[in-house]
Amino acid sequence: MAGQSTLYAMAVVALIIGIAIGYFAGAGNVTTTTVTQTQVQTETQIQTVTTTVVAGEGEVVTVTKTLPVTTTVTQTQTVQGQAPAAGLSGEVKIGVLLPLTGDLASYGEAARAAALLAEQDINAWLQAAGAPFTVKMVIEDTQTDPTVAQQKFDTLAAQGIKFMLGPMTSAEVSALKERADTQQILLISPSSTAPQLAIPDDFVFRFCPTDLIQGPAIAKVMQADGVEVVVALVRADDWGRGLIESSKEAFLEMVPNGVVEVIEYDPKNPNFAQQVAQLNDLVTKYMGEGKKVGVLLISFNEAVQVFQQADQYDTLKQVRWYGSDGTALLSEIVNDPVAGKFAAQVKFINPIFAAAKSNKYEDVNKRLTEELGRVPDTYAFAVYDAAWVVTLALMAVGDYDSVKVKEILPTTARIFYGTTGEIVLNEAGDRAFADYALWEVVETSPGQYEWVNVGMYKYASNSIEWYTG
Amino acid sequence: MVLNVQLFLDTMAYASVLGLLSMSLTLTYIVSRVPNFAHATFAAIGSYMVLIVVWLLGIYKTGPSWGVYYASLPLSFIVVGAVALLQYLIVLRPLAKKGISIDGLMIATLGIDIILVGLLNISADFLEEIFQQSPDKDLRKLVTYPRSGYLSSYEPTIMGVTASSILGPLLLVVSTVGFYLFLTRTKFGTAMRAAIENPQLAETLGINVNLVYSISWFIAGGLAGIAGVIMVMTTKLNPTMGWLLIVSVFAGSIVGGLGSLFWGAVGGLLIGFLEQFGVYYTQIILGALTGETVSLGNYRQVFSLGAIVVMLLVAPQGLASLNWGKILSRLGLRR
Amino acid sequence: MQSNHIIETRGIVKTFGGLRALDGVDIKVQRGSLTLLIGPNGSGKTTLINVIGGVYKPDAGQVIYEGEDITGLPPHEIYHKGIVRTFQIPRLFKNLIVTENLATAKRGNPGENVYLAPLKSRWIDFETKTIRESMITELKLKILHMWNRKSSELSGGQMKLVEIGRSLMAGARLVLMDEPAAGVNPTLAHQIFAMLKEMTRGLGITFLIVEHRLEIAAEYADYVIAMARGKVISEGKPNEVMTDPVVVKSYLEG
Amino acid sequence: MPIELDIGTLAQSLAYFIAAYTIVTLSLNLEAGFTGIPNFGKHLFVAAGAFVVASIGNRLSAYIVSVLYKDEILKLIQEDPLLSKRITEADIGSLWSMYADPLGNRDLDRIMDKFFAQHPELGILLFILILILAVAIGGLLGLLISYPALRLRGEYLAILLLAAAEMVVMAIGYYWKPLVGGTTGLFLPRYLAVFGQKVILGVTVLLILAAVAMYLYAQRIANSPAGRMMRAVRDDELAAASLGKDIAKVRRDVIIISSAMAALAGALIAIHTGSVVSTHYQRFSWTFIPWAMMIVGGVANNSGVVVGVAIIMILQKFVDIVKPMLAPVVPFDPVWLYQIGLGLVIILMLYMRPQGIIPEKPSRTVNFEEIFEDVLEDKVEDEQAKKMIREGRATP
Repeated sequence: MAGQSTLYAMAVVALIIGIAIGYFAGAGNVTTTTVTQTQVQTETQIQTVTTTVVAGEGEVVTVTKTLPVTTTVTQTQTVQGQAPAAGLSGEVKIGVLLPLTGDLASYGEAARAAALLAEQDINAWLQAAGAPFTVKMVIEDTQTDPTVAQQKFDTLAAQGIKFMLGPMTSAEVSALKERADTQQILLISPSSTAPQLAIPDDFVFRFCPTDLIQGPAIAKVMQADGVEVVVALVRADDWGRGLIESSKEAFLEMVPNGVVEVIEYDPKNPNFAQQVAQLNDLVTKYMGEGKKVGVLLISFNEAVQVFQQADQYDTLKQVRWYGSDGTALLSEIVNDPVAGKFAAQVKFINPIFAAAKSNKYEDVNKRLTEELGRVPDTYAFAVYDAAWVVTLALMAVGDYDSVKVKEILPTTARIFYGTTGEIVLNEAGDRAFADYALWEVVETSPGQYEWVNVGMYKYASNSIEWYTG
Repeated sequence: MVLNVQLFLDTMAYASVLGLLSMSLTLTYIVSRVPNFAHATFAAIGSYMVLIVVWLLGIYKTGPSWGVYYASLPLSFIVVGAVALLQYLIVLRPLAKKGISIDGLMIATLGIDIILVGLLNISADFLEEIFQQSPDKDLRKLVTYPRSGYLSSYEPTIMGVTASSILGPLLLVVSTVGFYLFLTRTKFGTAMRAAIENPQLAETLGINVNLVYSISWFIAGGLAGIAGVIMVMTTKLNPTMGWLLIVSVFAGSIVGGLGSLFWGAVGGLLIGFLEQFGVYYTQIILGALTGETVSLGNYRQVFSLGAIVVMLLVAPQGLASLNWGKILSRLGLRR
Repeated sequence: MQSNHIIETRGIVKTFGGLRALDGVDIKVQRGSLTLLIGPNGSGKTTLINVIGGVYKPDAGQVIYEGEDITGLPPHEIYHKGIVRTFQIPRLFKNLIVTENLATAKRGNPGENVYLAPLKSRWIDFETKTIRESMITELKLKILHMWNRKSSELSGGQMKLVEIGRSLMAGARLVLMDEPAAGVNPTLAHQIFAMLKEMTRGLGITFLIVEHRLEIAAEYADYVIAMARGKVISEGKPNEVMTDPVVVKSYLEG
Repeated sequence: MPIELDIGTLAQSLAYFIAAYTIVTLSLNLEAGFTGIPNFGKHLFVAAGAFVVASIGNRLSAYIVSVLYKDEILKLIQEDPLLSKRITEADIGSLWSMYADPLGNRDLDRIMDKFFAQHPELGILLFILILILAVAIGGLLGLLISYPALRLRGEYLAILLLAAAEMVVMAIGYYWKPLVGGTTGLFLPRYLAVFGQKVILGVTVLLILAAVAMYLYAQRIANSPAGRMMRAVRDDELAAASLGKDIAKVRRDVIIISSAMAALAGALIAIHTGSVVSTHYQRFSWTFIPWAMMIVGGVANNSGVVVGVAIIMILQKFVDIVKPMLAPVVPFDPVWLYQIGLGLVIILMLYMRPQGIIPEKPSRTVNFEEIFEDVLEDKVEDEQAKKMIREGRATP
C-alpha cells in the first residue's frame, strides 16, 4: 500500500525530470526558424514607420524622418532566443504585467486601461497602413508579489512573448531581471525608479525618469519659496526613499544651511495618525525657531488620509505643502471635501513629468479619463507610450526579435513624441530627463477644488517658469 | 512630554476598532475553538456597507451626515452577522463535525478569507462600473472609492472632533457592558454561558447549543461589522484592508487571553494604543536621547508582535489570567 | 536498599485554585501486587495517579519510587524509570495502526533519533524485534487479527486492550491504570482483570489501579486503598476495606 | 484564439516552481503533517535562507574575493568605465561594506559577476559554502523558534509564528536596509557562472535535484521509528509523554530539520531569482499555498505532498493560460476566480476528503506482512485460527 503512493510520487518526479530533459532537447530545435518569412515583410514595414511617427497624434511634433530604417533585417539568422521567432504577421503579442490586486491596484488598473487603449490605437493605425499584423496585449496580474510576478512572467514567456510592459514595482523588476536577461525578454517598467536598477546593457528599460531628476525639481520649487526647513513625510518604499534622498541632496545643495527632517510611514499602516502627530511636533518646533518651514509629502493616494488627519492640526495649515508626481493630479484629493480644502489651503504644489499641454496628451488623457472615470496617473501614460515605442521598434526591425529591438529601442524612443513628451533614455535604459509641470490644488468655486497648472520646471536650465494669471 | 490630544483622539478611534474586533474574535474562539483568520475581512465587509450607504442615501452629494452612522451601523451588523453565521453553518460546523483538526479549521478560515476578499474585489468591480456609468456627475467622483476610498470625509464632527473618535469608544463600552448584562441578566445569556462552558451539560438541560452557537457567531460577525464602520473612518477602503489589521487583532486577543470578552476588548485597546502612542512616545524618548529625529512608524508590527511574545512567554493565558487584586495592591493602588 | 514497596507517597498535597484535591496522601504499594485505588467521585484518585505519573507537580510531599525521589519529574522521565500510566478513556494514537501503537511504547528504540533516523542500518534489527514483539503481544491480547487497523477504528474494549498492550511493551515495572474496565462489558472486564492478574504473577509487574467497578475488580485485587476528599481513609485486604463503615459512608455521601 | 505554447519554457517554469514548492511543502509536512506543529509562518523560514544568501553570502564572497584576488578585481574595475568612476583602489579592501547601499550593491554585483565569469570554480565553491551556511542558519532559527513552540498550544503557536514571520519579513526585512537592502532589495552575484546564459536552467536543475534528495530524505524519516513517534506525538501528546517520548525534544528536532529544509529552498530560490527582496517571501505565496498543497495532496504523506504540489501548480498554469478565453464570458475580471477557486478547493477538500488525495500511511519501518506471517507460523498452531487471523476475524 505504501509502495503504491511512492509510485505516484515517483511518477510525478519522473515527469518533472522528463520535462526538464525535454527542455534541453527541445531548446536546440527552435533556434533558427522563420528567417525567410520576415524578410519579405521588412521592406514594406519600414516604409510605414516613416510616415507613422508624424501621423501620430498631431501638430505638436515634427519628427525627423531619419528612422534607423537602414538596419534592414536581412541578417536574421542569428536568432538566439529559445522561442520561435514569430515574424510580424497575425497577432503580435505584448505581455503586460501589472498589479491588479494588492496595494497598488489603482495604478495597475489605470495602466491596464492605458495598455488596452494603446492596443486599440495601434491596431487602428496598423490597419490604416495595411500592415499584415495587429498587436495584442496579454495582461497578467502580479498581485504586487514577486513570486506571482515570476509565475506570470513564465506564463507569458511560455506563450512565446518577448516584450513585456511592466512590472510596476522595483521589487518585482528585481525578481524578474535575471529571467529577462537570460531569456532575452524585454521588460519596460512604467514606474520602477530604484537607482539600483540603473544597469547598462540589460533587458530592463524604464520609461519614468529616475529620482535623480525629479528630486532637483522638487527642491527647486521649495527653494524658490524661500523654504529653510523641510519636514518630509515619506512613503517608506523604494520610490519614496529614492525620491527623498535625491530631493534632500538637491535641496541642501541649493540651501546650504537648510535642514531636512524625514519621517517615514509604512504604506501598509492602517492610518498615519502617529506620523502626522510627529510631523506637527517638528513643524511646531522649527516655526518656534522662526524658520520658514515647508512640508514635503512624498506619497501616493494616502495623501488624502494624511490631509484628513493633518486638518486637525492648526500649525500644519500655516505652512506650505509640497508634493511629488505620486500625488500630482490625483482626483482623490480634489474629490474629497476635507482633503481638497486642506490642499487648497496649504497650496499643495506638485511636479509631474509630462509635456502636459500637448494635444496628444490631452486626447489620451480625455479617453482614459472616460474609461476610468478619473484622471489617470503618469505611469498609465508611460505604459501607453511604451506600447507605441515597442511597436515602432518592432516594425523597424521587422521581426519579433527582442535582441534587435533592444538595440534600437533608445533611438526609436527618441524620435517618438509621446504623451509623456520626449523620451530620452540614458545608457542604463532609463528616462534621462524631463521637464516638470507644476500643478496646484485651487478652490475654483466654493467647495469645488481643481488641479491647476501653475508653472513649469525646466530641466535644461534648472529654473521655474511660472504661469501667471 | 505632554499628551498629544489629537493623537489621543485618533488613537481612540483606531484602538476601539481593534477592541471591538479582538472582543468579537475572542467570542468566536470561545465558541468554536478556532482562530478565525477571516475576522478582519468581516470588518472590511462592514466598511463597504458605509460606501453603499453613502451612495444610496445620497450622502456623497450632501457631505458629512449622521446618516452615515444611522444607516450603516445596523446594516453592517446584519449583513456581516449573516456572513459570519453562514461561515459557521456552512463551513466550520460541518467540518468540525467531521472531526477536522484545529489546524484544518484554521486553514479553512484562511480559505474563507481569500474567498471573501475575492468577492469584495468582484463587488468593487461592479461598484466602479455603476459609478462610472452614472449620469450623476457627483456620483462619478466616487469611482475610485471602491478600491481606495477615504470615507471619513462624510462623517460628522462633534464639537470639532471627528465622530469616530467618540463613537468608537462609546460603541466599545456599550457592547462590552451590553454583553456583560446580556450574559448575566438574561435567561438566554445564562443559557449561552452554560452552552459555552459545558456543551454536554447544557444539552442535557434542554439548551439548544447549536442555536446558541449560531447566535454567538451572528453577534460576533455583527460586532466586526460595526468595527468596520468605524474602521473605514480611520483608514483607506480597500478589499484587502482586513489583511493590514489581522495581526494586530490577533495580538489584541492573545494579550486578552482568548478566553474573556472583556479582556479581549482591553487587549485590542492596548494594542491600538501601543501601535500609535507606544511608537510615538518611543520616538520622542529616543529622539531626546540621540538628539536626532527618530521615525519608527514602519516598525508598528514589531510593537504588536512584541506584545504577543511578552504575553505568551510571561502569561500564556493573557491579561485575564493575572491576579489583578494582587498586582494592584502591590502597586499600592489598592489595599 | 530494597524495601517491599515499589512506590510510596509521603504527604502529597495538590490544590487546584481553592480546591484541595489531595490533602496529605500517604500510600505504599507492595511490589508485584495488584492494588486498587477506590473512592467516590472527586476523592482525588485520578489526581494522585497524575501526580505519580508526572502529569501534575504536587504542591507538597514526595513520591518515592524504588527508594528514589521522583517527585515532579516530567512524564517521559517517569516512564524511563519504569512507570507507565494508562488513561480512563484510552488515549491511543488514532491515526497509527494497532501494531504501531504497541511498537511506539517500546523503550530505547535507536531509530527514534530524528537526526539519525534516515540511517536505517542503525535501527533495523531493533525495529524488527520490536514489531515482532508487538505482534506477539497482540496475539496474547487476542487482537492480532487487527494488527493493521487504524486504532481509531477499534471498539472501546479493543482500545482498552491496546492500551494494556502498550504498557506491556513498555516493559514497565509499575503500571498506573485509570479505570481499565470502565465502559466495557462484564465478560471483557473479567478478561482484562484476569490478564492483569496473570501479569503480576508471570512478569512481576505491579499494578496500581483506579477502579469503580468494585464488584469485578475486588475479585482480583491483592490490596485496596480507599480515598475520600483527598485523603486515604482506609486500606487493607479487599473485603476488609469494602466493608469498612468509613468507606461505605464516604460512598453514600459522595 | 488558438494558444501557442513554448513547451520548453513552460516546462522549465513548472519544474522550477514544483521543485521549490516541493521542498517547502515537504518541510511543512514534517512539522504540521507528521508532528502537528502548525507552522503558519513558513514564509519566515523560506525568507531566512534567502536572507542569509543576500546578507551574509554577498558580504562574505565580496570579502573573500577582494582579499584573495585584489589585483584582478582592481583590473576589472579599471577596465569598466562605469565602475572606475565610482570605485578607487582604496575601496577594494572594504568592498564588502558597499553592500548595504543600493548603488553600491549594483556596482558590487557588476564586479562579482565579471569576476566569477573568469573564475567559475571559485563561484561554485562559494555557492556551496553559502548554501551550507543558509541551511545551518535556518536550523539555528528553528532552534530559536522552538523555544516558544515547546511552551505553546497549537493555535497560540500558529498565531505567534504568523506574527513573527510578518514582522521579520514584512517589517524588518523590508524597512531595515542593512539586512537585505530594504525596499529595493539586493542583487546576488552570479555564482554559477559555469552555466553561462543558461544559469536559470542550471539552478532549476539543482533545485530539482535538491527536491528529489529532500523527498528521499523525508521519506526515510517518515518510514523510520522516528516518523512513527512524530505521528504519535501529534495524535496525543500526553499519551506519548507517558510512553517516554520527550515531546519537547521531538518537536524541537523536527522544527530544526524542517527549518533547515525551508532555508535550503529559500537559498536556492534566491540564487535562481538572482536577487533578494523581502516582499518576494509573502504569506500568501509561501505559507498559504504550501498549506493548500499539503491538504490537497495528503497530510503526513510525502508522496501526497508531491502530488499536491504538482496539481496546484499545474492547475494554476492552466488557469493562467485559459483565463483570456474566459474573460468575455464572465462579467468581471477572471483574476478573482482563481482566488475564490483556490479557497473553495481547500474547503471542499477538507469536507470531502480531509485525508487528501493520498492519505496517511503507517510508517513502513520494516516489512510488516513478513513479520506477521512469521509470528503466525511460530506462535499459532491451529490452522483454523491462522486462517481467521489472516482474514481479520477474531479467534474465540
